[in-house]
Amino acid sequence: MSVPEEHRGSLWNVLTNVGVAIGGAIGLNALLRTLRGQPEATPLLKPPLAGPAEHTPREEIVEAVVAERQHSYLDDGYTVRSWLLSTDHKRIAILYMLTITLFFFIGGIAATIIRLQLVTPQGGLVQTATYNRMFTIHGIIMVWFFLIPAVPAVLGNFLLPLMIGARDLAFPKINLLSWYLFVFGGLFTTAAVIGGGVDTGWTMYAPYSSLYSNSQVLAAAAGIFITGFSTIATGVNFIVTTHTMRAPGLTWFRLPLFVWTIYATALIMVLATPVLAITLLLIFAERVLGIGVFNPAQGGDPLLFQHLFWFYSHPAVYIMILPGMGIVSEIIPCFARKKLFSYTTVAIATFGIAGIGFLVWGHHMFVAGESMYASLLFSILSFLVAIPSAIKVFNWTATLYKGSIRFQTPMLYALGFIGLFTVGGLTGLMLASLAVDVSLHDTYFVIAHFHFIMVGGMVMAYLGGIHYWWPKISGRMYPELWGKLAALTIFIGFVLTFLPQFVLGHLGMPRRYFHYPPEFQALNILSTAGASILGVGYILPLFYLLWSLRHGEKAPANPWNATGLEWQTASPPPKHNFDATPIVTEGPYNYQPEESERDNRSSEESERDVSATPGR
Amino acid sequence: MTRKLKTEAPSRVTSFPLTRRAGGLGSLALLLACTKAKAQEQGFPLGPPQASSISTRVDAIFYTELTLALIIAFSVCFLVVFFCFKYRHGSRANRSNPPSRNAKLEVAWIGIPVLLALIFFAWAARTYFDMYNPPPGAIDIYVTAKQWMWKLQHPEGQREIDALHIPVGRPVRLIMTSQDVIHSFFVPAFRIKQDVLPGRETTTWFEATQAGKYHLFCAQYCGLNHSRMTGWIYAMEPADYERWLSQTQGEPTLAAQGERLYEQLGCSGCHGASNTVRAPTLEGLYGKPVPLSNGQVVIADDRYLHDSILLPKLQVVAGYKPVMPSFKGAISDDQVMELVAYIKSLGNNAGRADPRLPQNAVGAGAETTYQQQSVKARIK
Amino acid sequence: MQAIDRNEQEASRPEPRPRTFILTGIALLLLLALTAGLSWVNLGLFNTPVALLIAVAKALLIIFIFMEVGFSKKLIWIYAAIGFIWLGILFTLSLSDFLSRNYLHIPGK
Amino acid sequence: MTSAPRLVGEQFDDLEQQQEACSLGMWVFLCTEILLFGGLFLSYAVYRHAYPQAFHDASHDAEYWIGTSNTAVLLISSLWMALSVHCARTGRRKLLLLFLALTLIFGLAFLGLKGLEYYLDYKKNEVPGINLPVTDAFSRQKEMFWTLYFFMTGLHAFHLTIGCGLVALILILAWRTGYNAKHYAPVEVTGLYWHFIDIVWVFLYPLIYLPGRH
Ligand code: HEA
Ligand code: HEA
Ligand code: HEC
Ligand code: CUA
Ligand SMILES: [Cu+2]
Repeated sequence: MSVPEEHRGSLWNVLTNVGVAIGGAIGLNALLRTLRGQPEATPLLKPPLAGPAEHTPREEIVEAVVAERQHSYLDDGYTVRSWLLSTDHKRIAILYMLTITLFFFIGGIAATIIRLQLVTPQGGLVQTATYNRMFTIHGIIMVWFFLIPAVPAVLGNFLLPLMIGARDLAFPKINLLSWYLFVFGGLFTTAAVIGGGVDTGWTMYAPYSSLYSNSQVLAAAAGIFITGFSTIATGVNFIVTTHTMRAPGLTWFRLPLFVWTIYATALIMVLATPVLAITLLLIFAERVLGIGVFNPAQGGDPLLFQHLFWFYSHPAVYIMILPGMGIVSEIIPCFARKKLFSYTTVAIATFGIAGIGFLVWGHHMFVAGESMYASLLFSILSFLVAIPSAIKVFNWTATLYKGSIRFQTPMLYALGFIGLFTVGGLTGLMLASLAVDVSLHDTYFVIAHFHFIMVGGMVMAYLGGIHYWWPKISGRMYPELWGKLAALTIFIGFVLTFLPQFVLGHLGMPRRYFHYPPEFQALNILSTAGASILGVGYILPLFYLLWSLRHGEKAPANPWNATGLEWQTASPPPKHNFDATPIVTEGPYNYQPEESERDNRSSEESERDVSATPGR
Repeated sequence: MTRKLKTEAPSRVTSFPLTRRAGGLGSLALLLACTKAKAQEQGFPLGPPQASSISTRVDAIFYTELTLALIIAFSVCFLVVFFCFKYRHGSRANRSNPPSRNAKLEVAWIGIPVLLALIFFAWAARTYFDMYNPPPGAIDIYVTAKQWMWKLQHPEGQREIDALHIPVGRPVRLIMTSQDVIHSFFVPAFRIKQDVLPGRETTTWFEATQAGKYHLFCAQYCGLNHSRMTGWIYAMEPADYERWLSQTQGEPTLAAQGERLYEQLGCSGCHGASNTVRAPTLEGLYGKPVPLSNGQVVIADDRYLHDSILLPKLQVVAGYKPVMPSFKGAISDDQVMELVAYIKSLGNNAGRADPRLPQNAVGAGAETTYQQQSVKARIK
Repeated sequence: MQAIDRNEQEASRPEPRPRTFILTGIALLLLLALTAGLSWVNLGLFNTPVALLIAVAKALLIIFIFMEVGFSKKLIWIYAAIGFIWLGILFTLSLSDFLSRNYLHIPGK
Repeated sequence: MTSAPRLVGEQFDDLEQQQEACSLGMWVFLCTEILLFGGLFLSYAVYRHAYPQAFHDASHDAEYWIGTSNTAVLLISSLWMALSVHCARTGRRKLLLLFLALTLIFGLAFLGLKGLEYYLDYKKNEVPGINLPVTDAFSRQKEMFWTLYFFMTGLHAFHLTIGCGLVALILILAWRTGYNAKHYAPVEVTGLYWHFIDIVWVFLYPLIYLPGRH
């Protein structure tokens, strides 16, 4: 087996190589290495610009001096070793991408079992114990091993240095270490599943988790604990990189919003995750040493566990949405060819969400025995956290106004995000309303609320981002038609799955229920039907993206004609990203809708023979 | 930076539809209610029955919020789709001076949500308070949760498992505790829910308004058979309820059982009238302020009595030695409840609180608020 | 790749002298003696607040002089403060629950 | 940049940028550490508030004199550490080695005393789960104090052990290569970590040893 010349500099290599390694064919590996010839030249970028004085608006964002021939980062060694020991942020991003995709499908299989089980009120597919293990592992994997690392560790890792014009993150070795920690934590969690599973729910409330559960709580907690340190390492890295490694001229208010959101996310990671770590350590000690910090029989207070857990986990839900907002803020201006409406407010709102997000955790405890005063406080703060989100939604919408909008796949995902996030967020506000939450807490209404935000919002944003930057990552274009088809399938499947759950929740169906009263069956069947469509929708990209690695069109450096430093280097980028340090002279999103129309029109004009007056 | 980020000349953007459509809110809510009723008729209900006094108030908030959420979501979606259509690439729409700021608009779309948020916060908070603050004269039902069953006991002594019979039109207060992990008492038709904690008492209350049979769920995940920890609430017309009470083999009342225990466990040995150990009398204790040795003054409520029996060292009455033994582990949660019921039955006889209060802290006795008293007690 | 916020302050950042460190060390030990001594005196409710106040003073000395935050640029100030501010959030809001548990006479609220 | 190009990571332009990144990185990491300990301090606050008397009584049994001497030891070690950083920056290799060694010795002394203290605690039947007698509710509450005591001081000692390891490492590196005004980030970063551990102790001390004195 050999790699044809034309596919050398592609992701295809990664996959074949891993396959080869697993087969243990060291000889083939050597063969691959001997095949490494001079990689093909990637097309030249714009020639270096003469001097600052002569910049024209569209081109003055960057001065990039590009060498004649470039080695893409994918060509920097083809061995398994060259991937597993690479400190290149781009390669680490790919490693993350492969692992989280794996975890997503494991979590998805658990979701499939959940949904199949719930087709009938009395079940029958699996045992009660299995069902409890399924939703627990579904929650744990989807949250800690998929969604939290999804955008930051994959796209953030790949793009942050590119977007700020740096050669790498500040601490590349720590970056690699954090991937290993992630995998290590993942192994523990997988071991927990294989060793019999965990049945505590992802929230692991004490004293059930600390005293009563007879499942692999220790292994799962260890897995989450270790992964927590991976998250912290990533967070520290991002913060330091953003502060110290920006290209000359790239002031804070010239940063793309994706960088803002990644920075805010990193802050949350650094400030919230340690509290989860210590909480898990205490749970650990309760199980192993029999101490009783959360155990009422030993004078402990189980609500302390909940406070500590949600102090982490509520901010963590913003880890799971902010980067998605960053992606949407990149995609919408690009495909609407218009400057983002009120960039500064959106940037500040990002920090508003990250900051206020730390003040609302008690809204998960309205009926848990929290004091009335605390509930009042947390409720009003939860209402206030909606304001910065509202600002963002309205600003994205306003960005479309007077744009010149095209509907490639990334844009479809971004538009889907706006709608679904709004619904998810507004139902979050209903949950933040004290009296209403009393009846809705721990029902399917909550399930629907967070799936709308996490799946409808963040997973959509992640997929949008993957499509948007796919050309940059892989050097290939994805097939547009398939992309659109998958986006549509996912949207329809999603709504069908989770909209009925709002009704179920309002009717009173509690969550984590293996059995349920028969009157809830119709809606559950609807939801399962939706989930099967959703499952197909998620499998599609897996196939056509893989396909595109081999057969996709070669991507130019800037296929979307987008602004931003990452588009100023080759696709895929060379190992050190830029051959010369870019110099930034302008803010982001300098798109001109009219210009975009003019480009278009001038080509059509000859055929259509329409007067050149811009429309009404 | 050679150019300003801002584009001047703010142009008019379509006005935010929320304000214009406020009038539509009512009609939409009505539509929603009709759909719901219709669906209910067809055996496909979209909402749970409204069977308690609070349920209509909760639903009022819920449906108003839902309506508003729909309006907002539809407006956003409408605008997105509308802009997408109008400004699609290649359309002939006017794109001159695309705005990238508009101060007035931004203030509006920050200000209006803030206002709405505050209104709904206040409304829901008010209702929440009433959901937990029981009116006087409620029937006290003692609830013990354990994996995976509900044990309920009436003040008249009837015990039930996974079922509760209550009269319509009378407030019922639930005094709950758990023997193992956290559970949650959830009756969708009444819109009430409260976690049931081990080692602590929590309460909630409701007043059924419609006779019928309603689901009782355990809403907090509590292990293997969490989804089987369900039961039924039977709301009955008062006459039926009386009949049920008399037909059901009433065990001795909680208080009576408590009295027996009180003797058996030797409580009366210390707390009785003629005793060697100096211990406070418990007559009329319930509901009265109690000054503690650490300077605080607390009200002797259910929780206080509960704690005084299980953890006497926690709150020692001022002027007494902490000699009372802890009964934690020695007696079951049920028995604690019986003791508490007995102590409560000792009545609010007058003449009890005052002699025991340190003179300078007494002041107005029960009339003084908690805060005032604790301040006074501290000044001492 | 000259980072931007680096250049502003470089020119004349004062550096602490060894003497400063030694004096700080002595001050720390004196504070320790103070707090250790005060603990034998019954100050009623104030023993712990006073002890914590002294601890804060010690911590500030360590942060500003030993860790040289006093001689660093603003960014370091921010990051030196942010952890403590967040700790404050954790404490304030959690304790808003634990300390107000019995304010209303509704058990469980 | 030319002074020691080998020391600059590929991703950085120059030592200065690297130095700045390292020290900022450590500060950000310390934020994490603050909140890691924060969870325990919160637990302490909650239970101290719930069981004031038990905590007072239990604290009375804590080894006040060891605690106090250990505080002094750690504060002084911090002084040595601060001086180490200063010497590294000014390139005084001999003094640097001396102060680092002193830091290490004081750190180890702290750990030694801590070990002794644990031993005494054990002798006095104060280890929850092993020999602390729990008979009634009040002793349960005292147990909570001891649980938190061991957890907090244990986590602190764990950090200090890592700190000692780092100082030993720096000591070896300083021996081999030496540091100078351009290149002293490792010493500085280790110093920050060391001082942080000191700060944690500064707060543990009054909470553990002082409440029961009067
Ligand atoms: C990415 C994840 C994510 C995000 C972003 C959010 C965002 C929000 N969440 Fe959600 N939430 C979860 C994930 C998330 N949540 C999860 C996983 C749970 C369950 C955990 C468990 O128990 O297992 C949960 C549970 C949960 C609860 C507890 C429910 C219960 O168990 O009883 C509450 C209660 O207040 C809540 C509220 C909110 C609010 C107010 C927001 C806000 O941030 C939303 C803000 C957004 C908007 C409001 C939309 C945009 C605004 C407009 C279009 C303008 C109009 C606005 C106004 C009129 C004000 N969430
Ligand atoms: C990031 C987070 C995330 C994501 C992406 C998802 C995705 C999905 N979730 Fe999940 N969910 C959570 C986070 C998430 N969930 C959390 C935190 C909980 C709470 C857990 C708890 O209570 O502790 C939860 C709980 C939860 C429940 C409630 C369980 C209960 O309370 O009893 C349900 C029920 O419908 C559900 C469904 C789904 C579905 C249908 C998807 C779909 O979007 C998934 C679609 C994907 C696929 C379907 C995979 C595609 C692949 C295949 C189909 C291949 C299959 C192959 C074979 C079978 C060989 N989820
Ligand atoms: C050894 C003697 C003794 C026994 C036996 C005893 N108590 Fe007590 N009890 C006391 C003393 C002394 C106090 C006051 C000090 C305190 O609050 O701990 C007290 C306080 C109380 C209080 C709080 C009274 C107040 O005025 O606030 C309650 C309630 C109580 N006991 C109930 C009981 C019950 C119920 C039992 C039996 C199960 C019992 N006690 C057994 C000695 C005893
Ligand atoms: Cu009991 Cu769930
Ligand atoms: Cu939340």
